[in-house]
Amino acid sequence: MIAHLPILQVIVPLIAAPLCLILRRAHLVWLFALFASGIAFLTSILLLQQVMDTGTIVYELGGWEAPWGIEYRIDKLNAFLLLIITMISTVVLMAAKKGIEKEISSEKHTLFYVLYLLSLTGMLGIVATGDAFNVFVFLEISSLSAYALIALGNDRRALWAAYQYLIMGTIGATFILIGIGMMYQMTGTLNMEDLSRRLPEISQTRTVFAAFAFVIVGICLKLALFPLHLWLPNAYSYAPSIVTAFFAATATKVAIYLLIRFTFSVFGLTFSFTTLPLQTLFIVLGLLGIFVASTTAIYQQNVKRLFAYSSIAQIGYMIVGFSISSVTGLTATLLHVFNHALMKSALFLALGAVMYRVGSVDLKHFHGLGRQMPLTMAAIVVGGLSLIGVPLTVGFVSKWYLLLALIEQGWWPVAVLVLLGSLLAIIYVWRIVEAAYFKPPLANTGDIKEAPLQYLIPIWILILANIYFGIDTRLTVSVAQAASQSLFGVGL
Amino acid sequence: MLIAATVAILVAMFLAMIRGIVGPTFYDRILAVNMFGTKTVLFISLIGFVMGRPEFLDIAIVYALLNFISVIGVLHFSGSVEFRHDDHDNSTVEKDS
Amino acid sequence: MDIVIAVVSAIFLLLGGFLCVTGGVGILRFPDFYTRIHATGVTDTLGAGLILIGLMLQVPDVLVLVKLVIILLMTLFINPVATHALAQAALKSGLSPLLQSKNHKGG
Amino acid sequence: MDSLRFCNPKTIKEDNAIELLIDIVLLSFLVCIAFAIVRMKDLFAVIMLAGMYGLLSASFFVTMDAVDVAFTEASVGAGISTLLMLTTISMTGRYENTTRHRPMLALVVVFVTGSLLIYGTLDMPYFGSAQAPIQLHVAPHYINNSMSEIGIPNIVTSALASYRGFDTFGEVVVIFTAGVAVWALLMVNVQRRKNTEIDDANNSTHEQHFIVRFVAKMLIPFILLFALYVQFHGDYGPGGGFQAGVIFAAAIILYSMVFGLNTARRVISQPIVQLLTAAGVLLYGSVGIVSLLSGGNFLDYNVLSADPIAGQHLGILLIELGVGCTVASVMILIYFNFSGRKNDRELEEHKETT
Amino acid sequence: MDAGNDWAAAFFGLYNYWIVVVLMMVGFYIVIAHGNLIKKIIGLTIFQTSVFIYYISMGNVDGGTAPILADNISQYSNPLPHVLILTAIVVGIATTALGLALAIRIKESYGTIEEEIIQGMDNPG
Repeated sequence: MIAHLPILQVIVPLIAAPLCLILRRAHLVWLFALFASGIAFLTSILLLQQVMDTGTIVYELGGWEAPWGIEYRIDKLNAFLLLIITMISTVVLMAAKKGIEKEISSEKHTLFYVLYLLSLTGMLGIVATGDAFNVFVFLEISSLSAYALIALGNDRRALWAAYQYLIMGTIGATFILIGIGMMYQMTGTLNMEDLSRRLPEISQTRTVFAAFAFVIVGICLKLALFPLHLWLPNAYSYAPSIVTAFFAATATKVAIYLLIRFTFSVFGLTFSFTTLPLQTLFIVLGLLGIFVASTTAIYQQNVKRLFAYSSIAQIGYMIVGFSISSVTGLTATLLHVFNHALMKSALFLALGAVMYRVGSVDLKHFHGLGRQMPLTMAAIVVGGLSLIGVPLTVGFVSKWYLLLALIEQGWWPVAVLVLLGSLLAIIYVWRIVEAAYFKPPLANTGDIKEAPLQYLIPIWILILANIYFGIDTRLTVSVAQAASQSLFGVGL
Repeated sequence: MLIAATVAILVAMFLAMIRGIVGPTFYDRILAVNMFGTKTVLFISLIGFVMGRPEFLDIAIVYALLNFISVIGVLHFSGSVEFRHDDHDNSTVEKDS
Repeated sequence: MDIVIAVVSAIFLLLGGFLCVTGGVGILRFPDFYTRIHATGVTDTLGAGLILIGLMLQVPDVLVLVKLVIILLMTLFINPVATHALAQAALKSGLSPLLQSKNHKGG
Repeated sequence: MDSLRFCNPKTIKEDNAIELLIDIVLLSFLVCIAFAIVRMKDLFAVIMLAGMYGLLSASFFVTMDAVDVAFTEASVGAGISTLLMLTTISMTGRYENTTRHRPMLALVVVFVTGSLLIYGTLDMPYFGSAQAPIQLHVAPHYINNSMSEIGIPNIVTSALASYRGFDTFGEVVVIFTAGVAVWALLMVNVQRRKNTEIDDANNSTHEQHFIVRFVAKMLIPFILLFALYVQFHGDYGPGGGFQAGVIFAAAIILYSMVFGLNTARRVISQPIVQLLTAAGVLLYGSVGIVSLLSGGNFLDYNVLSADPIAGQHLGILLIELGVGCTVASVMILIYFNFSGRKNDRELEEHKETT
Repeated sequence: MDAGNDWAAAFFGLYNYWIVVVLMMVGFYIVIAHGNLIKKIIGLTIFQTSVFIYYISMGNVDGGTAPILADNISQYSNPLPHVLILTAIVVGIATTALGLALAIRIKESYGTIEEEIIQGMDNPG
């Protein structure tokens, strides 16, 4: 079975989804989904171990050799991503039973788990595959389930957010499809590795330029890179809390992965960064994203929305690290992908707990919560500190590497701007702290109890991971470094 | 001769298409689509012979079936509430109820 | 013999093509819905029939012939029914035929 | 640059010329319809034109030798999606507002994207060129070896079901996702559904269409039979699980339109349809798992039987069944939910007025 | 060869793609410029269908026939784009169905399917 790990990674949640539909009873389905996600998590640990030991694993689906069939190609980069996705998914699922109790009507609970597993499958499929068209297919699986999951929110604005996301997402996916078509037309192959070998010969043709542009714009739409981020705040603020926690931590990360995969592996470093002004463009967009989104976050009254804007800002950091195009820069991006997944899932789960007890996540309802829900609020504070990048949290580690990479290149102004961006994070996190600890509770709220254990356990698992990986950085840094070295080394 | 017939079908398709675009009534459009569908069936049958591989007539059968289903579908839904808001449609329509 | 079949087939095809164009002209030029449906209803069925018969004379094997017969049968069945249903629905909805004088409007 | 063209200037031969002509004509029809769609405010007309657009693009696919694609596009573009859109506008209203959403900005975006695309086309291999890279790499393997490796004449089916079988698995999961998603969105309360007043009212409009009912009744068994033919003939001609599934669903939809939704639900109960959506995916997946357990890779049909060719045949047969099952049941499920929602709303309005 | 011939070759060699670009852009324009949710989805279908046309065009070979093996035929069109587009069509209908379902729900809860009005209702003032 060990040889089949790459495919098991994807088909375990995939097969579990229709089985859930047959099981029907919501709490059974919950246990089953948790089980499937847990198995996927274990698989990803084993895979990462295997990849670190023996190098890239190739798995030929259907037994057909690569350019003719589809292959799964697991290297350090995607093994790392697989680990992040399955880990977050499993932890978030622990809280799901309580989480959807009040936010989704009961007859839809089973369907929620089915869609959740499908979404997980889609993301895993995108990350694991080595075939460009297969990316599109699994992208659509994850997107379609995402639209539906967002629309499950109680607020009618959730429907509108889902619709907007559907339009933007489909445009993005179609752009990617056009780009893949052009690449295929010029090379005759869809296999990523084969593409990376055949593209350099024709890299000066106008068609390949256009293909690159369409793939990148398509991915950036999915990534919510500033200024293509307009769908994200609504989608994150009106989706059910569990869904937000899952997507905020994973969906954009998958898009970052695709960006890295296409620029570094498929089109190649020289094409992506030397022949095109991509670097400058991305640095500017990344920095603009950090500043505009952070500033907007400061003025938000809805805390979910606040953190949604903060997510866009954090994507800016990842893009800055990515566009440095050095080993340290990419390491910083990968670390931030991991770390941001940890903190955002913790924060959104904590908001879910607030939603569960208070029924709203408006800033004014946070007044006095510091005393009423001490554990949840403490989690939000630690998560917020991590978001700012205070030492001893994971946020510090990735910012540190990002600064290192910038200084390595001698880009002092950018480094200063990145630090300034973090100051903005202090402001918006402070607003929550102020509301929770320094304002008296609202008069008519009654007594609000601490969040239930089913929420607290996953939240605190994630928060402790936040602190643990902030202190002991050996594991994450070594994997991220190895992954980025391999991307700069021999290509795919 | 196959080619002549094909061209004739294309001309007929074009005329039906214009009727579909200009309307003016609801029923004119359904009629145009129906005719367009029939012409497509013939076109597919003919093109198979023109290109020398006539064994793919299954497609034409499907077209004929779907054509029927969509006309029935249109008529089915034309009875519903929202469809009745025909006020600014055109002059030849008069409403009984 | 072959030449006879070819000629007959050509005649059928041309006639069918002609009818189709006529129907097309009809649907475009006739003044109101009922005259248009008349034009297409009649010429469509007949034109399709002729073209399909013309094709049947050229078939390479039996399976193709069977399929052509199926298509022909379906055209003969479905087309009139669809046209009939359409006309009936139009009449019921209050779409009145265009008559000579405007005073004589009616169903 | 010329070396990149992979192409000798096209010599326009006579039989080429007619195909070229048909090609140009069909494409210009498409452009006409597309522009007409932009201008129109009546959504009903737009949907009719979109149906024509589907038919036309399907005809275009036939002239481009893509018979399988034409089959699918016809049943989807002109069939199912037209029906779904009609159901939708029967609930949401027929006319579009006249206001445009920032038209200048949109025009600029469209213009920039279009220029980029045109720029990209300039170095493309010429249309129809046999020396283009896609004709030289990967695809020749399918054309030359599929008969000996898989043993069925339809290369598209070979590639779809075996070489790229995992894509098709993904496709089935996409359609399954759509089914579940639509179901989750449009689910109707069970108690209210029991009420049949409105359905009877709906039926009465069709009582008079005696001829339609009669012909439909005769046609439905034939359509079902034809769907089975398409399902199992996919190895030799255009067709396969997806097309068969859509045709099957079309028959059921026809039934429910002519005889009323509740009658159709009595014949095919919704829980069974829901079960079948899952069953198709599971069937497909279990073929993969069985091949995994018998020592091959996932979806490696060679190991399903002692003789690899027989294994391929068996595998393709089973997965096509899975595809057909899921597609048919998802389409029916989606239609039931759309149409059930409509009945539900009409019932509510009915209650309000009385 | 002379320049005129060259241009003719380029025109006949690329006009398919140019028309596809026009179709794509018409669809794209409908999606971003129109406010009606159903119309947007129709635009999306046109956009996607034109991408399908693009893929199928590139697989065509002069003198080729449908990729279904038969005796005494040697030149076949490329089957791979057909396979890809079969999958893409399915994805397209799935997206359309979901989009329409969302539009129905939006109509039920907002009472309209016009973008401007919905946005006005969400952000009053």
